[in-house]
Amino acid sequence: MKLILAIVKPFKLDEVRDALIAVGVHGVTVSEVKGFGRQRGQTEIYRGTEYRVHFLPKVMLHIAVPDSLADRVVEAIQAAAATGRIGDGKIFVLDLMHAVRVRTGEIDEAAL
Amino acid sequence: MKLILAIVKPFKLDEVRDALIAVGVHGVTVSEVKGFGRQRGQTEIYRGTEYRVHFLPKVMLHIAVPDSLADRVVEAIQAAAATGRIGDGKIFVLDLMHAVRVRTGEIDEAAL
Amino acid sequence: MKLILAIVKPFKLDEVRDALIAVGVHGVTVSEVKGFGRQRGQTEIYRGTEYRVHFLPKVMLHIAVPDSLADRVVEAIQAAAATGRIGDGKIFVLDLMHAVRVRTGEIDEAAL
Amino acid sequence: MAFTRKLWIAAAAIGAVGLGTTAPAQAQVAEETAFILNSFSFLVHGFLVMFMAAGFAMLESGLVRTKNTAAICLKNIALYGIAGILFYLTGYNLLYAGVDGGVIGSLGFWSADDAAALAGDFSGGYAAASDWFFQMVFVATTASIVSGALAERIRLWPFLLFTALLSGFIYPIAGSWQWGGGWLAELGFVDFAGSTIVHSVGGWAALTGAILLGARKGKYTAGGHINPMPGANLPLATLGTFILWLGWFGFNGGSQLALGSAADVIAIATIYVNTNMAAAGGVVAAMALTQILHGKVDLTMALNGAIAGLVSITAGPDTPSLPLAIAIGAVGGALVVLAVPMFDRLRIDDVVGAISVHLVCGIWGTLAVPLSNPDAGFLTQLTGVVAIGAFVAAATAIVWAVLKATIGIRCSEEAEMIGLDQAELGLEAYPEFGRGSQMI
Amino acid sequence: MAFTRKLWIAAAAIGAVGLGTTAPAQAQVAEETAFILNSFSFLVHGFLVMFMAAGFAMLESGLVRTKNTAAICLKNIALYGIAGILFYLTGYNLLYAGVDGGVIGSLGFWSADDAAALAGDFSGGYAAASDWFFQMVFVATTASIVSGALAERIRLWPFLLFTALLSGFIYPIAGSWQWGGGWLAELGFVDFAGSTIVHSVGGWAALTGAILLGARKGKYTAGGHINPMPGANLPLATLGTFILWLGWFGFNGGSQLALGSAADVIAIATIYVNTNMAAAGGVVAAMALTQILHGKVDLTMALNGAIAGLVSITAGPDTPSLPLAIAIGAVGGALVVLAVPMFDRLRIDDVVGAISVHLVCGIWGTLAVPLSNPDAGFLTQLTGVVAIGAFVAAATAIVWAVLKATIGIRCSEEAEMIGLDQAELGLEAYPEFGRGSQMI
Amino acid sequence: MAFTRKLWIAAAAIGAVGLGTTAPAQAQVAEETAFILNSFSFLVHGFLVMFMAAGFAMLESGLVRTKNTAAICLKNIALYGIAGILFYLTGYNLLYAGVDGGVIGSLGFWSADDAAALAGDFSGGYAAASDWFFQMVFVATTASIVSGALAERIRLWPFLLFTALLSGFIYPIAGSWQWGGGWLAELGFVDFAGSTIVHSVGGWAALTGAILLGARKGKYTAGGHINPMPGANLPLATLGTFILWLGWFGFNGGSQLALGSAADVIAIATIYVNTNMAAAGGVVAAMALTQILHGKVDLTMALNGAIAGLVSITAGPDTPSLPLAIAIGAVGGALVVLAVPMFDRLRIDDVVGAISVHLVCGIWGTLAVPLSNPDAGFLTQLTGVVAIGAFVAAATAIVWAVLKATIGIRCSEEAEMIGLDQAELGLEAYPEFGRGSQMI
Ligand SMILES: Nc1ncnc2c1ncn2[C@@H]1O[C@H](COP(=O)(O)OP(=O)(O)O)[C@@H](O)[C@H]1O
Ligand SMILES: Nc1ncnc2c1ncn2[C@@H]1O[C@H](COP(=O)(O)OP(=O)(O)O)[C@@H](O)[C@H]1O
Ligand SMILES: Nc1ncnc2c1ncn2[C@@H]1O[C@H](COP(=O)(O)OP(=O)(O)O)[C@@H](O)[C@H]1O
Repeated sequence: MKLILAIVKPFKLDEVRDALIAVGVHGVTVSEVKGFGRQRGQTEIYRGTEYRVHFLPKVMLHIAVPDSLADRVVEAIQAAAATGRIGDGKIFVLDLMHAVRVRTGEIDEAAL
Repeated sequence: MKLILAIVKPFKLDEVRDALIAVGVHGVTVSEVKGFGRQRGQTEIYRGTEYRVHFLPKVMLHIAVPDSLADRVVEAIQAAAATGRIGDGKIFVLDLMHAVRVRTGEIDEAAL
Repeated sequence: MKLILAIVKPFKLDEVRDALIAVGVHGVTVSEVKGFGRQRGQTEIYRGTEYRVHFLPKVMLHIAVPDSLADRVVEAIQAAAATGRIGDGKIFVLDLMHAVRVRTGEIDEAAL
Repeated sequence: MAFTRKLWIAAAAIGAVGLGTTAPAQAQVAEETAFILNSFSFLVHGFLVMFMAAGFAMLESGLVRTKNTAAICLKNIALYGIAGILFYLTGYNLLYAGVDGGVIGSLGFWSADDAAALAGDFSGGYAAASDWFFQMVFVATTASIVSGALAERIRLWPFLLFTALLSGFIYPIAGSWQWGGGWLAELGFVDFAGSTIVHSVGGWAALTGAILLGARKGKYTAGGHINPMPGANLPLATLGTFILWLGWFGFNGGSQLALGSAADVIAIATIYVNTNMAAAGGVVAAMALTQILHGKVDLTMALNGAIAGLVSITAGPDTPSLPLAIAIGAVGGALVVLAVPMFDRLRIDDVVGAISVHLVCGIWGTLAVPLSNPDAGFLTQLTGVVAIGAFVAAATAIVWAVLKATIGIRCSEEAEMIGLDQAELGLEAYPEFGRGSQMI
Repeated sequence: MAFTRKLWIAAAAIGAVGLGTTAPAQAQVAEETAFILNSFSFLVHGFLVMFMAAGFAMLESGLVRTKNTAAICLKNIALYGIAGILFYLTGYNLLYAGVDGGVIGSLGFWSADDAAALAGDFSGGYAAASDWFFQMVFVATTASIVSGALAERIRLWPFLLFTALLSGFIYPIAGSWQWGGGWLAELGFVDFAGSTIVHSVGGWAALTGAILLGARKGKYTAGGHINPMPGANLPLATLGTFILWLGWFGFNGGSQLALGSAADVIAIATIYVNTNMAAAGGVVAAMALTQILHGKVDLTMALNGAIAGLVSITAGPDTPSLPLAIAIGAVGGALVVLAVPMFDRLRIDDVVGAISVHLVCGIWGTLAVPLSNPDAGFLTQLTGVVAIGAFVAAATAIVWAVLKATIGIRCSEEAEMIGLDQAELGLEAYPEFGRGSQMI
Repeated sequence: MAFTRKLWIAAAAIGAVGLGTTAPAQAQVAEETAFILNSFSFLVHGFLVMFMAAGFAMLESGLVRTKNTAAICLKNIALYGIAGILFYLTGYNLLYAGVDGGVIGSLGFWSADDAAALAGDFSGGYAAASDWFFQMVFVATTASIVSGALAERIRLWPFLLFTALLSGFIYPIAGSWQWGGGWLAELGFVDFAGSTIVHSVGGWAALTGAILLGARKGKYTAGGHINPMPGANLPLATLGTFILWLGWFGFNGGSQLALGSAADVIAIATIYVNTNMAAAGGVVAAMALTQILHGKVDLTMALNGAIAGLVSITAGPDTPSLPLAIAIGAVGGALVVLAVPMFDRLRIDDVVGAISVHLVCGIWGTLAVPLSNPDAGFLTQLTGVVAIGAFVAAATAIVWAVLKATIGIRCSEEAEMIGLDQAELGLEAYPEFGRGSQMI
């Protein structure tokens, strides 16, 4: 199994979720994160003083998938999340050793 | 060492923490996340319009443990977090290559 | 490649970011988390009743780096984040199998 | 003689004193005392209405999303300032100076003339500036109605320009037809405190604006789906509603325009009670209806219901019995619960429900006056509603269209996505909450 | 002759004028002017008290958790509306009509009768509706007290049903014993603006409700452990307290019930000062005591302390010297700091401290009246406290018990866990903050 | 004869009546009626000013960061209570008792004396307690100004001690020079409602405090870099500004100190209008200037601009024409936009802009009086500004320095890092938002 971490722009989340469902993913865990990268934050002005916001809002998805699905999932995310503009995000793939469904105790692929 | 990611229902957090302490875990890192899975979000009504909330509040725990503890930790979480109702969450186990304690620079099992 | 997870004190974030840039890291993803460990939370009083706050605010960084950079990154974080006081945090290193840049589809080291 | 909102004051004040000379029991209030009390009523009720600006600001900041919250706060405080300036420059005189049964007053700055009173002749009835203050806070209310409906996508400066034109020209002209002693006054149209003249005028301006501006991106998706965009801070919306409720005692009570006789204070007291009970009726009706229709009680609808009750009673808060006041408010509350989703189905995107509350209930309230006021006729009321509606809809549509064609009224798609706070103000309303930049 | 809250007004108004005929220096205020001023005092002070509804709403929304915030907002605006309607239907007449030294007034809708005044006889003293308005906002205050204590677990509709019975029957009957000229008035019981009649009545209703409803799940764990559930928005709670403080000038000042003579305005001014200083004493005492007991100063206790001072002075704001007013308030502030954890140890779960503030300090304030008022006796005061306490505790316990046994008063465990906002209202107070659904 | 703020009231009241004996048309208000109206004006305008305490509390809680929000709420409610107590103990008499052209009044508790009025002699003009109430709420305003500037790092108790000294001694002495009939009054210095006496006094205290306390850690970094620390809740700051705007009608309007004649109410009405329009000018000017300078409109500057307009008009709200009032306010609004970054460049850390708003515009407003008031001379105005400035700057600097050297005024670095809420209050303002402890 693989654990896929995808960092994408927040307003792309719904499209990514739909794409994941389309390729057969049944579950996703999402967190609000801030990203720092090539994309530069905007300059703001507060009470006459300029300052730069370095970290930009992103969402990070954790998606556990069977090995067989991993490539398709990565492609689906990339296709759905890309705008072609800087800051679109990253996808990271980790090896996942075990998975357990808390409710039933089912393990590994049956747990996903 | 293993890095265990557990996604559980928020109100189960205290029980899970107690269970982890009981099996000898010394530290945990927790984040607020939203989950999407078999459990369906509730329907809400705002100003006469129905809509569905897809993502449900969960908490995600990161727990680094020595290999020897990993199985017991997974079991402990599963036992503490299960309600038997859909949406109880998942436990994922990753291989952890290195660990460092920032304060002292201690490494690996000594760092946990 | 490696995926480095670093949990540090929130007010150290700017120093850690600067240290990462200094060693050649181009991107970081940060999330707000709460930590439980040897550091004990403070006791608070609300309306005449004492209680203890168990989980303390931390930030967690996800940093994907080429293998060649991993050690230097870990050292840089440790140096920048350490105060010598309990609760400084942890650094975890995971093996990263694949990376994709969403915008371009570039993969692995080119994606970082 | 035209019964204008201004002359009528003087008439009332003189009347009380005049009658006094023949009916000793009623001659007890010295003319100067009546002058003081009339003026003080304008001031006290005026500051209550002024505070409604805060009520609108809170209601609207509670009902927009966080990324547009600072922008709506700014619009609300700016419009209050600008409306006052324009009402000084042109509004007051267009509304009150020399309308004489016609359709418009005269151009010119307002200026106070208290010479007579200072020389001991109190027949003017009140201090000039107290009257101006009270009239001015009404124009600000009209302008406040628009901001909520068009929130989250209209650009700051075009909106403020519109506000200036509304306050300085459109509202005063519409108002002059009745309150200024214009043709509607001659016809016998009754609109005690402005269900039509204030609330519907604001509502029409909001409606034409909402249509010309278009809905927020993503609000209505293909296939007729409506996408709710929940308000970010409902306790603030609740606070805003309570402030509006408070301010309405000034709005309706002060519109008696005099406090110099027992008859006046009896009228004002009656107005307070009816105003309060119409709001009570509105909130209860809205709650009951949402419970029946949806099985849950939507707080934002209950809040809208309270304001709906207040708008509904505003055309005639002086004549209904208490149970009729409750009923008039309750119908208003129910109307809002039905109108809000209706406008959504028409794809007219009104962020805070201002059109449902102020336009729909403004019309209802105006038409309900004959239920208790024998001086009002249904057809005359309808004439007023239609005439003012037609004029304001046309005038505001033209202004919006011209603004749209020239400087533009809508923010860019990107500004809408990141929010007006960042795009136009360069800051955040809540930098440490939610996705705020100051957390990490 | 019974000195009732109503008759007394008339007496005062007539008195001032009556005396005037023999003492020319005091006869200067024309009867009609006095009539206007008396009525206007009711209206101005009444709108201040009305605004206390917003104060309670903000205080309570600040002290509950986010998941129950919209629900408490809804309860507060709904109860204000419902209390007014019931006070019209039954409350006013039960409280004031024909009590005559007895224990209850008569059934029937309230109706205004200003015929005499309109015919030039001003001996009634004030406009009927101004009096009703002022009395009505008091009943809403009583109802507001209950909502905070029972927050986060009581169901909406049963709570509102209780509110209706409290406003329409229980409060008016209790109040009739003194303010209506009932047996306690004959006995000489003194409760100027309602430490007992308003605040303790609300407090008893909250106490019986809290006991019958039970504590929030998880509040008290096995082994006597108390689990704090911190309020979600303390600036709103602070705002609410300031609004209550403001409103209290109306509450106590307006309870002079007249403004038609120099003596009246002197009394009102004294009341303003004492009211203010009691609150000042309460906030300072609460701060000092928490600093001493806990080494830190709890903001929520300081806020409760201010309100405690206000409740404490309410039974007799007219007679104490300024330092005594500070002292009475300070004792109130200290009492609250001790009472809040005491109720927690008794496992009586009062979310906002309403029982400590309104019941405990209401009793204290009533018993403190003889310190400065020679007309009040300690035993009579105690009789009033006990009699009204016994009646209201019994009546409300019965109502709660019947509601519990029939339609039920407590939400389901699941509703409590997800919060009443989602369970009963189907929305969130802060969808973009914290765990709000609109962030992801 | 010195024209003091107190004597002048009496003079006005007597005047109106006195003139009446010779000019019948002006003799219509009975002395007792005038007495009631004068007192009632103090009470109504006083409660508006009292509510400004809530305005400051909201403005400041909106402009600090979340970790110091509960602390600023606590400071605001505590200072309001303490200022009142000190004004009773020493302040009032130092300000008003026996100043007689000198530099200080006398020591002693305030006490009310209404014997004459109760005996039928109304020449005192107003109820003693109504005057005290109105004067007391002013001292609280002065103290409120300081809390905002020094937020986020000053310790609670030393701050409250300073507040006590400011309210009980420094402010009353400075005020006695003009309002108490001291040497500045004899000189002809004009400060109608306190641009200098209230606002600049607060501003000077804030300035010396900010200097002696030092900037917040991290605010100014090496290399001249300024690090913004954005306010956490801008809708609350907006609400606070609206409340201040409302309260200012009481602040300036009530400072007419009488309502007993047509001339008084005409003056008050004029003051209301000018006060409103100066604020309007301030908000518009601040918006325009930030748009020009920065290409964006900073909401916090617009809010400061409104208050700047209000402070600017306060020294002379009675004499300007309406356009001049707008202009005076607009200059104030512009000054603030320039002063805020200037103080930052001087590394004087003022969290909410209080020094820019209250000190800078207080000076400007005082110097602008001669533009419309022929009784005021520019040099005399300057003398007053400098004399009061020098005294208050010196006195407060000494107090701050002594406090700093003894008990200390600044919290520890760790307390500053975790925030004063946790360090001094042991709780959080928003436990479920942002990093709040109650989320996980
Ligand atoms: N090396 C990295 N490790 C972890 N996250 C990264 C890394 N580089 C970028 N990111 C994340 O990806 C986001 C987008 O990266 P950025 O460099 O701005 O644009 P792009 O991916 O289009 O080149 C960043 O905001 C950050 O959240
Ligand atoms: N494939 C997955 N990858 C990551 N997280 C998942 C995955 N499937 C489920 N989850 C997480 O687990 C939670 C519970 O899953 P769900 O399918 O609703 O119920 P259950 O685990 O009881 O079958 C989800 O809300 C989500 O946070
Ligand atoms: N085994 C662990 N797994 C995951 N996170 C941990 C673990 N132990 C500690 N942490 C994280 O590191 C933080 C610091 O740990 P703590 O034991 O308090 O101090 P120190 O690292 O200085 O010994 C914790 O707050 C928690 O976020």
